Amino acid sequence: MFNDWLPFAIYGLFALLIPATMMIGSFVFAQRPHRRVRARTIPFESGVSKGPPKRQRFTVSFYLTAMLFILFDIEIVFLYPLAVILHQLAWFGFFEFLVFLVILLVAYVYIWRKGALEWR
Amino acid sequence: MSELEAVPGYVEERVHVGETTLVVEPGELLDAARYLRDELGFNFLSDVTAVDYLGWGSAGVSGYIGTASGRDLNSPMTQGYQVVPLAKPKRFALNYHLLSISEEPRRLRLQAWLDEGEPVPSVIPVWPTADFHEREAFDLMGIAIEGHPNLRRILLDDDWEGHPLRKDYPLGGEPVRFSGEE
Amino acid sequence: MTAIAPRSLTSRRPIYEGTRIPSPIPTVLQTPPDIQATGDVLTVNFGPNHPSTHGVLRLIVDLYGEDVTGVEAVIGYLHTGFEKNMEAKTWWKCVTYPERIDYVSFQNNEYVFVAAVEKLLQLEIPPKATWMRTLLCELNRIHSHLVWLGTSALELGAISMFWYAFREREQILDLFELVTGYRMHTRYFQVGGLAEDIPRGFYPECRRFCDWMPRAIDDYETLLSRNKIWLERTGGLGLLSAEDAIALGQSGPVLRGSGVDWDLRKTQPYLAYHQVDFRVPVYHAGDVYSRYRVHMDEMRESVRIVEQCLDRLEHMDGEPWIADDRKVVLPPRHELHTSMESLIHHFKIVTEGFRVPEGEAYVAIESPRGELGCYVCSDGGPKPWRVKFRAPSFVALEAAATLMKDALIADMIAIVGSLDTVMGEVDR
Amino acid sequence: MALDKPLRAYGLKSERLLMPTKASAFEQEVADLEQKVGLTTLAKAVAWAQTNSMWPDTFGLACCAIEMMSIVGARYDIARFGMEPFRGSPRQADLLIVSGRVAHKMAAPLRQIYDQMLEPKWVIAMGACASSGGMFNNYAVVQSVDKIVPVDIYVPGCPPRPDQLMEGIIRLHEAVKAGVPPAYEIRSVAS
Repeated sequence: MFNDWLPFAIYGLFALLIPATMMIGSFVFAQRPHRRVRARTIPFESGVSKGPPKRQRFTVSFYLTAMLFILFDIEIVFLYPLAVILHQLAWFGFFEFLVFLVILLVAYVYIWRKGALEWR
Repeated sequence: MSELEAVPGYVEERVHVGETTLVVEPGELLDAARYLRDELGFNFLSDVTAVDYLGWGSAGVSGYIGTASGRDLNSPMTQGYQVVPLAKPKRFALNYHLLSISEEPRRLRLQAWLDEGEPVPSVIPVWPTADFHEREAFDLMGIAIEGHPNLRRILLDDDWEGHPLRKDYPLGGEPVRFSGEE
Repeated sequence: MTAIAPRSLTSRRPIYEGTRIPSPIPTVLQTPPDIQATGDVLTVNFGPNHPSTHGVLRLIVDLYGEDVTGVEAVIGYLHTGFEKNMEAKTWWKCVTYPERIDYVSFQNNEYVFVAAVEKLLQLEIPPKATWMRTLLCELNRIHSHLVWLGTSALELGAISMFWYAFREREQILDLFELVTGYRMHTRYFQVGGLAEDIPRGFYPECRRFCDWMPRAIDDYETLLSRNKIWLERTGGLGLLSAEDAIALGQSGPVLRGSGVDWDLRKTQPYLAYHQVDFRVPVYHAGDVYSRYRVHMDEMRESVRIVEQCLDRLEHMDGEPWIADDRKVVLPPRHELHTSMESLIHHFKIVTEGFRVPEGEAYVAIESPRGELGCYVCSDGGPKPWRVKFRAPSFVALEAAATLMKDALIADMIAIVGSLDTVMGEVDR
Repeated sequence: MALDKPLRAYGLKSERLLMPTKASAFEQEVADLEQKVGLTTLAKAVAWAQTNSMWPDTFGLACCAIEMMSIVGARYDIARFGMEPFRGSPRQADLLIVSGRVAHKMAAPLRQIYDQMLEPKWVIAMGACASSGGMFNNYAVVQSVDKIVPVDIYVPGCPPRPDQLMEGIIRLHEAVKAGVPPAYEIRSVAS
């Protein structure tokens, strides 16, 4: 049992090692600034920044666009398991998934006609 | 162009090196501008130039001679003058260079003479492009523009004192040190 | 309030009704009060150090979500005090200053100052100098359009266009270096003609460039002109009608993109443009795409002009390349050993600088960005009394507020790019 | 001195070392500095890593910016030095190439951008206007950038040719590899 997990263990080791060396390296070799200047802490706004913006509200359209993205992006997650066993499921799996896609297509056409995709 | 006599506020008309200059009263500049655009077809204002004639013709404004401690750009040295140019009516001249974009293109210089601080009406209602030009004339030369909706400094910092393009404003910068002495 | 645009120049149907110039202040687009009341407006500095302003332009932008509802241009971050500095130099030394004003089309700037001084002097220029000036100004126009094309396409994502455009630009700079000795700011035009004669090897090199350039422009066009993304990003944006363009003092590709057939090289010809055959591209859609088309067609026309100049120049070997008015132009070296007057003239010109008779002159030429004017006033002395440059980019920024009406923030970058502003010229 | 072997065979990095007799003062300075500072191998490795991926900040002001852009082009191509990503924000930039004349109104943003860059950071004053105010000795231009930010390398020229700027960049790399600390450690801003 152990040896079929070995490649995964090696892969996990590297997955841990590489970001760790980068993080540690950037701390060890970093050169600390001599004196903390206020300009260093405020956000970069093309050179004329007065400081972090006072409480700014974001319009609701950003939220709407984010929701639509999540909705249609998660579809791909369902495709992965299907792709792995599609050969065994053969035609049944294919049609099964077609139904899933059609339902989403109906949703897509609805929001498209509703005009949620245009920005305003 | 004799048709220029009918311009309101008409003072004088000159032709020099092929360019016609029409001098008008500063007070009636707006009516003159409206007349020029509507009747004579000058629908394009290409440039507004403010010129400071302080010290015009006085002999001391010519050559520079390097001094031992370096050439201080702000203190001119006289070098003699053959002909003294004719005097100008007032200190500031405000030139509006007009152009008529049409079948027979013509150019005209609309000139108004002002003293220090004498207001002149803004021509934005006639040519909206005058906005930046007038702000620059106010910023660099200190011409008081009346009725300008947004008269602030445009090229210099908002807290800058003085108007750099005036003749009495020093050139600034550092005196050039010739490295020979030190 | 709108200026009258003569029917004949703008025959097509208007781009939009009425005028879009913002009301109280023509150059500042203010957020409508109802949107301001929602409190969702975010004010952003599209500031001096921004990768896609290509220069130190600062736009204070009010954003309502992605919509640009308020724009104000703040300039002056590159104010160099050219005009004050030129008042302290003699006419001879002043010629190097104008190149640094619009540092992308440096030879047009140099020519406009020299032309204004020659107009005051009423100086006769030899034909060889006139033709060579026309050639170099057109090469400079191609150079300027290439820098514009490379950078504005880079901002809209067509990054490879930057490398194509700068590949041709290097060839043009090689030509400048061959003729004048330096890549940019060549200081080759002199009051009276050219500074040096034209080197022998220039004509074949320039001929080879003229054969290659149209094919290079075809490459650009295949990459961009029918590119769906490019059409989407530039079509129908930044609309400017002919009346608004004239009222806002626009000139050059911005004016010709809005349907006004106005090019100073045709309507008020200078240099050798009346003896050269070329077409002025005019597009009527008034959006960013039509300005792009105007730039591309102008590059083709410039190559044709350069070829015609070459045909004439090749038969002009041995002709004088500078006027021989001893009061203004340095006498040739060999004359100094023999004649006394030329020694005096040489001394007078070199120490004190030549004198320009009293008077004022305004010369306007067609620079790649539009009408570039130079007002010169002289008090008869060796130094200019007042020099003022009419910068087309300075005026193009006034139209920024009008063009930003109901634009998205991504469109703002395309619109600012299409105005082709060079900040050195805006701030002088 | 005709080259029969490629440069690598001589073990040389750049052509300038080919002329030991005429090698400029800079080479002597860099060479004996290397002995004096005596970087540990770890510091040498860090210096090597810093120089081979020194990302410039897009700080184009005037005519020098056009020539700075052309070093990214195909002919001069600073991608060979790992420098082609011109970063938009100072947070991700190591090198500030001040290319052009600095007006008084631009001095404050320049200082703010320099402060917002993370250490180690270097500054190249490109062109006569940044190095000394150039031909604009007047009220509007800061007479040298080192009145605002400590400068490492001054590149002459108006505008400097792209290979002049790359000469400045190569010299900066060699100085850093030799152990020269960045400018803000050597001196604060000039008076």
